[in-house]
Amino acid sequence: MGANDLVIRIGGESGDGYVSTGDILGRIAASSGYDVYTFRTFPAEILGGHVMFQLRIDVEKVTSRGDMLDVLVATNQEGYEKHHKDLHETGLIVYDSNSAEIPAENTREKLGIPVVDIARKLKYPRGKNAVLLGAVVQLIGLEVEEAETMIMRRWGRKSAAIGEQNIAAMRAGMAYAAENWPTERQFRLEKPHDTESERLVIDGNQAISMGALAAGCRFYAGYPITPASSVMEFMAKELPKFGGVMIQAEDEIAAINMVVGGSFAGKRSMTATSGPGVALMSETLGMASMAEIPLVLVDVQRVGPSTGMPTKTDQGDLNLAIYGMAGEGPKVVLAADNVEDCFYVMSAAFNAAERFQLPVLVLSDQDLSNRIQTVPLFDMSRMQQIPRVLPEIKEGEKYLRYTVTENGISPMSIPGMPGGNYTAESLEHKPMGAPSHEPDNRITQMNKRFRKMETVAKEMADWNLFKYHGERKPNIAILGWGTSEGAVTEAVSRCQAKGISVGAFYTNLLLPLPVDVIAEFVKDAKVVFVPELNYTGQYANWLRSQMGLESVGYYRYDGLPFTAGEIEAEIEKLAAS
Amino acid sequence: MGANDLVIRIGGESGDGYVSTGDILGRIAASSGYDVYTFRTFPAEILGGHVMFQLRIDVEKVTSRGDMLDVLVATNQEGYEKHHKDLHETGLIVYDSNSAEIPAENTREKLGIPVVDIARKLKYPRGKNAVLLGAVVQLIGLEVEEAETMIMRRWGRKSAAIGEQNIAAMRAGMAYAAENWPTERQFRLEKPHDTESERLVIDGNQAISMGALAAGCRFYAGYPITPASSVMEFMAKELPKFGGVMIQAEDEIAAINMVVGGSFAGKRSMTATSGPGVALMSETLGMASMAEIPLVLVDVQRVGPSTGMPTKTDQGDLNLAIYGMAGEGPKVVLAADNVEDCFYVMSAAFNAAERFQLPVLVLSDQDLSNRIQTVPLFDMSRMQQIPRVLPEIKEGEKYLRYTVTENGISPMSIPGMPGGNYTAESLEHKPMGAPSHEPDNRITQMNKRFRKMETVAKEMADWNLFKYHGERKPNIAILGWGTSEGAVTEAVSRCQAKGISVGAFYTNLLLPLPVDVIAEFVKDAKVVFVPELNYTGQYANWLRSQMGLESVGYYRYDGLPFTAGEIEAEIEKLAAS
Amino acid sequence: MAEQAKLTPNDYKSGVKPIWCPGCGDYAVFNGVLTALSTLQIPFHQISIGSGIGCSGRFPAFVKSFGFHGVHGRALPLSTGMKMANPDLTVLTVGGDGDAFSIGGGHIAHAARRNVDVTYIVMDNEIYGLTKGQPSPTSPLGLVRKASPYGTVEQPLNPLPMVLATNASFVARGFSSRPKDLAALIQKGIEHKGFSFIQVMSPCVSFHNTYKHFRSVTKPLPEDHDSSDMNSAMKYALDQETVWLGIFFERQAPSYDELQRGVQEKVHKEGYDVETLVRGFLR
Amino acid sequence: MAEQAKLTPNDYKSGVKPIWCPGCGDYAVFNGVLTALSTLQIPFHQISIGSGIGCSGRFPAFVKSFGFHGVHGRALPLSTGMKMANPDLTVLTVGGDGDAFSIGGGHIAHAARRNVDVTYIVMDNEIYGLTKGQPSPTSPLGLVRKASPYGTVEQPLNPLPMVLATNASFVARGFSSRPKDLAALIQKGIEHKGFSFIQVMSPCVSFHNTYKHFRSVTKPLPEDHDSSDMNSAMKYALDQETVWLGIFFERQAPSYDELQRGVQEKVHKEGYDVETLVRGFLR
Ligand SMILES: Cc1ncc(C[n+]2csc(CCOP(=O)(O)OP(=O)(O)O)c2C)c(N)n1
Ligand SMILES: Cc1ncc(C[n+]2csc(CCOP(=O)(O)OP(=O)(O)O)c2C)c(N)n1
Ligand code: SF4
Ligand code: SF4
Ligand SMILES: [Mg+2]
Ligand SMILES: [Mg+2]
Repeated sequence: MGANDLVIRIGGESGDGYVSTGDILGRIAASSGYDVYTFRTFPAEILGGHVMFQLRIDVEKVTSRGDMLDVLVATNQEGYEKHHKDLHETGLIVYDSNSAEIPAENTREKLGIPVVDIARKLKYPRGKNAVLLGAVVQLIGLEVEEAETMIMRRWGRKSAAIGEQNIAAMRAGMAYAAENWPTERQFRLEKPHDTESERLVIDGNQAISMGALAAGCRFYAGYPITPASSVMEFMAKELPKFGGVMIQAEDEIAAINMVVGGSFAGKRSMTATSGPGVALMSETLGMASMAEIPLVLVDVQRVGPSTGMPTKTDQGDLNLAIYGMAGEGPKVVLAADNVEDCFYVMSAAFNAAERFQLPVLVLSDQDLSNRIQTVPLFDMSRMQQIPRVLPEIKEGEKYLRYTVTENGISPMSIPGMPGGNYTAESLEHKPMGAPSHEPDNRITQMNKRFRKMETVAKEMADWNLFKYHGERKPNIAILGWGTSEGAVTEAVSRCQAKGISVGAFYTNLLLPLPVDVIAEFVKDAKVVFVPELNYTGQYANWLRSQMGLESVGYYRYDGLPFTAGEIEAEIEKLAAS
Repeated sequence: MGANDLVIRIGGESGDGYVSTGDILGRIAASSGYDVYTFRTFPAEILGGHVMFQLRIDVEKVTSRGDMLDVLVATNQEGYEKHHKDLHETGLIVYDSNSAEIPAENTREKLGIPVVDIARKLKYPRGKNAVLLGAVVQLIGLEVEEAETMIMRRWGRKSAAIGEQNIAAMRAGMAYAAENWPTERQFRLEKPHDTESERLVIDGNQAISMGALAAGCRFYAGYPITPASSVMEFMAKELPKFGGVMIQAEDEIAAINMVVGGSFAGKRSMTATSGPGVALMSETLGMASMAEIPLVLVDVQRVGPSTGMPTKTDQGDLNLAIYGMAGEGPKVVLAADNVEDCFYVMSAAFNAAERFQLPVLVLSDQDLSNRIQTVPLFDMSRMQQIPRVLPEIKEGEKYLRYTVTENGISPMSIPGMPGGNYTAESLEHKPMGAPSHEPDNRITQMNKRFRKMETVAKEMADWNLFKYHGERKPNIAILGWGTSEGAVTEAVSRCQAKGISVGAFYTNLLLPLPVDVIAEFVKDAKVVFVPELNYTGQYANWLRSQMGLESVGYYRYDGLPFTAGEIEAEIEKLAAS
Repeated sequence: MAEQAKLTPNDYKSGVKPIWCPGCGDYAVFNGVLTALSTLQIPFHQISIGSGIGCSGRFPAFVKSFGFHGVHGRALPLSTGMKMANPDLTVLTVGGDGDAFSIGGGHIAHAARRNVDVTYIVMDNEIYGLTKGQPSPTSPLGLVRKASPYGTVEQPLNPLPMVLATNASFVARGFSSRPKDLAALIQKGIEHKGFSFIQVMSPCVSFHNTYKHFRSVTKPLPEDHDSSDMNSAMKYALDQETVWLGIFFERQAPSYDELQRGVQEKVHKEGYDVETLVRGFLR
Repeated sequence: MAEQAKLTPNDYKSGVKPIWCPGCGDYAVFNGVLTALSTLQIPFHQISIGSGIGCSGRFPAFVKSFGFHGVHGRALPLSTGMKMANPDLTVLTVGGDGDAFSIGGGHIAHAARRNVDVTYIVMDNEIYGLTKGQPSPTSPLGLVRKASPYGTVEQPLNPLPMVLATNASFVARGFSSRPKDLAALIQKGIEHKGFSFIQVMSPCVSFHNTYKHFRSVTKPLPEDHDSSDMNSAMKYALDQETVWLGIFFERQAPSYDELQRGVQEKVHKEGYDVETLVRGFLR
């Protein structure tokens, strides 16, 4: 039996190394030419506690975590109890028979492996993970060479001897599985379709960080918060190599103000945080809008409100991103749809910030931030930088920072520019920057600032921020945003295969909303379907408020990402009604 | 000639006491039985700078600042230059002829008063204000006794002698005006219609503060910010008399957290701030929503974004009030429509907070906060307190703080209650309060919390929070909110008098929006008209998002409140089209 | 009512199992609090514990008392609200070094100058535990972590002199490896009327294990240290070699609730009510 | 280019007229800054001034330089961003006592421990000027204002010991009535490489006129005070009788931009670029 696609889940005790086992398994598959996609949970405990790691391997592109499991690896009893319900009827349970027992009522195939015994026999009790890894490698038919390379790269990093021990354990696991499981019942994967092209194995936060660096970010200030911390940590490591600076600030308010100062002083500057941090930053975001300071803020969304569920995913901050400002000023909100997107969207974000001199929020989420995906090697030619409009300073003429222009963009000087001195102002101000509370000046400056939003809409329409999946003129028109793209894309393909007229539109650009493009897409649709990972349907609400668009929603708010299967089911329901 | 209604403006140098002169004039009129309504501007300078004080006096109810001026009191040249354009063709300029000169091209009536000379003659140079006051008292025909009483009450507070000197100056001003202005050309007011009923002369922030005290508020923490500071100052003076506590916190984040702590500990607790403060508080507001803590936050709106124009008015924080939260949780947003309303809305606010255990935002604004109005003596019987639902603690049974109930309200114990101990939790939590990140529990608790919003909608529908002006089934249906009510009401009356079918609906309750009530009101309308003091039309947007309602907007964002005249003109345009 | 049996430290456990790593210094603080509460026999319903976010911030749920696990860094204002709204309560405030000295760093001086009667216990592990090991304001110079891959270049803060400089009325330091002394300090902090600040060196075994280090550099304050002498307190607090343990400074002063009660009593008017107040504004 | 004429203090005026009340202490600080800048002959375009909100916060607009009038209380992080993104700039940070010690109170310790090379001038008038006279964290005990009708009951903070306790590398105090000394202090603060903190007693004539008071209680630090001696600095800073003026403490230490440049140099790799970085993640 050969499969195109396998979903494998490992359930066990955190700290026992099963997450890194899963990670290695994914890397073996990826280096063999498969496409991989991971998904994991985090325990409630600081250390220890139950954890699961899910890996989907496909012979070609994989865009979601998958529905039911093909293989469940239970490393202890809880690993079985918590997850067996998610296993296909035809799926296989691989379990540590020294640590778990499969109850009699189980109807699925199972293969017990005396992991502890085997490891003990090898005189390497810590080799348990490698034994299980070997068993899975054997069962799904991965290449042993690739597996050995990966093990050396990971477990052998610190000591080659430990690497060798793990390879031995892995081989023992393979041997046990080969002996105890008939070849014809193996969960063998077909050969991968593309082993040639260069592909990266990365998670969303890595893509965001690399995207930021490629987009010219040279100043970062942040404050640790799950699930955004790894962006800060990445930047801490890389920025100095590029002559840049990363500051771990004392809090989010300090971070965003440092970013404002850094940008004012001329560097492409950013921060990343999650919902609680964005809330704290909102006063200063308004200031950046008023003083016309470019900056990029990445919101890696987690479940709120408040501390909520920090390790779970959600799309609950769209309202905050769009509306979270005292008073009114221009800003741009973007969302990343998948791991690859995380890279390119940072280019759009920095370009929008610099070009239009305003704060740009980028929405990602816990699932995107953590999932490891195979993505095509990034195309650097797509990372062109649009520079800030600098003034021409004329001798004897006072430079006017907030000059009233047709497109709303006023040339911005940089500290260090002779003759370019001015004061950036959080009060309403005259063109030269001095505070003013004259009604007429207020109207002029508000109009000027908001004209930038028209310029944004006009210019960003050509920035390659829209994606269509499935039909371009579907009966069922799906409008999604952000992280759900993968599951929705997959569901659309499946439904199209069943003859349903369905298509999905994703825009990275959420504010300003590309109303015309959306209107064109939904023009002939019988129903507009908006799936979101939140309770109130924030995007649906935004669509209604901006273009009077009515839609059918599907909301999930338990902290887990969509599966393609549940979206498929919803589409089918709509098609049937 | 007798008028029902006079609009008088004093323009001059701040610090010269003209604002308090205007204030006294208003109080003389009020104590004579007239209805008054004030409006003023603030100078850019910390001390000094140009300032204007406007007073409208009517024989019966006055609800807006008025359109054109009947009398302009110019205390210096700027006072003339800045304001003469706002004077009616038939209006009168009263001016200090020692300090200002009226140019030849002026076509209006004018009366120059050598204020400086007169004061000097009285050997009381500081009597300038009283001289001018006297002239106006004479010209509009106020009672001299009332004037003397008020002068003694104000200027004679510290020393009776100073009071007497001012009375003499006032009489000199009266005499001069009487001599130099023909009686038949006086701007005499008709007798007031109601001199009997008890009426208060207060501003919006005073009404809010008294409303809070009447609603049982006993804990206040705040941080100074224009135009909200006077609420804090009022509470500082009064709360200790009621056994309560007011804390000037170190910042807004501290203030809102103190309020959360105070409410948790059992006191009706509140804070007041303006836009920048609300932005800073939004993280903790989300926490209050999650942990289900009652609290009241008053946002006295000023012009944003950011520091903006702190002494000018705006309705720019509706979005922030509704949407300013990371993630999603229940809260209630109310708006006060006029000075009287400021009092009663605080009762609704505290009752909603306590009954539904959530944060309640009350929107007021700079204009409401500062304007002094005559309002009927408050009716204390309308201030009934709805208490928190307390648990029945049973021996041997663990009290479950976040018990799942049908209406979403879980009985809340108060520190000090034996057996009532629990931990209020900002993480997602189980009914007993312990953190949980289980998907099922999350769904249960989110549903429970959001059920409170249904309960809110159901119960608050009966809380007397809706106002209708003009026709109940108009062709032109006006949906307004907050501070614009006065100008709109007046415009509606005027237009009705012209035979236009028009009516306005105001709801104090903005979140949740009373969708059915609004739908019923606009059902037969040809056009829905939404005037707002902001740029983007936040209420119109909210109406569209919540009920798909399309409307015609009229937006003012220069920092000044609406005049009835401009609304009237818009209504007429709509009626004509 | 039946005669009350004496409450043991164990009685003060809520039954919610601490989620801390085995060996975490916070267990000692937990036990210290249980011991102090039982020594003082404070009824469960009269205790209220405020905290922010962090491993240490999870504290309140584990104690049988009222508690509030609020937002990151605002444990002191939260607790100030509790105490001032309900002065009968015994209020503890707990949290980590990040919560206290980084995001919450602006609040300590104000709790101190108000002399709010809360006992603030900072579990200082010199690291951000909950977020998996970023350096904190008290982390030693050169600490290499993911967020500081080339070693921190920022000087660590020394919290005690900073708190002493606010003229706080009770300032002490304990160490998780000296549980008895710690329990006694906590008890004294609770007994002290006014703001009590207790820094506890509470190692994080998972991200910055400092047990050994602190065992070697800590010492109880010398007998002759006079805890009413600010200059002496400051000298020991500034000491760069030895990390002294004990009560550095203590002074008697009216607490914020007493001061506010004083104001209330001063302005009290018989029969004054909102109606009277409102009528004062009649035209 | 033609030979540069020497810039006078007046040349550093932007032409925007200060909105301060006549007699406000902030004028002296303004003049002190103009004098210091002209003494140091720093070109206009190399100066950047960050501020928060308050009367004092209006400062940057009046100086011919780059400036940023940001939000209330965040002048230090704002300035930190400026300096670290563009280390060639001479960065000043200015603001009031509310901005600095109340809402912004959490940031000073962190600017100090990073040793960010900015000169922070706090115009301390012991009051909230711009919002019309509410008490500030440095207001004297018992101050009666609208927000404290019965007199404040909170002890005032004494900022200098607090800043000293952060081990800031330059700590000084000036007084608006001693404009020459003040200008010299500001100049030394600018010259100091690293974080310089200067508290200026700068009376508010409209809401809390303290000229007389400070004229009587201020004194220049005694000649024998050794500004490298933290204990001596702390002693004078803690003094309750005399408000000493001058440089309390000063030490040489690498500034944050130097430290970060050090890291950059350490990790510099020839030819390293984003492409190289990205390719490191190939499957
Ligand atoms: C506003 C906000 N920012 C950031 C975080 C993420 N966060 C949670 S705990 C923590 C710091 C933990 O360190 P510490 O206070 O020292 O406590 P410990 O875990 O070490 O006990 C941070 C940054 C948050 N929850 N909220
Ligand atoms: C977030 C925020 N809160 C409050 C205010 C209002 N506010 C403006 S200035 C100020 C304090 C002014 O005092 P200080 O910092 O001492 O400056 P001064 O005016 O005395 O120079 C306050 C509270 C604000 N602008 N922003
Ligand atoms: S991570 Fe550190 S601080 Fe947190 S529980 Fe574990 S040992 Fe304690
Ligand atoms: S109010 Fe005070 S601080 Fe502000 S400008 Fe006037 S004197 Fe200076
Ligand atoms: Mg810590
Ligand atoms: Mg001040």
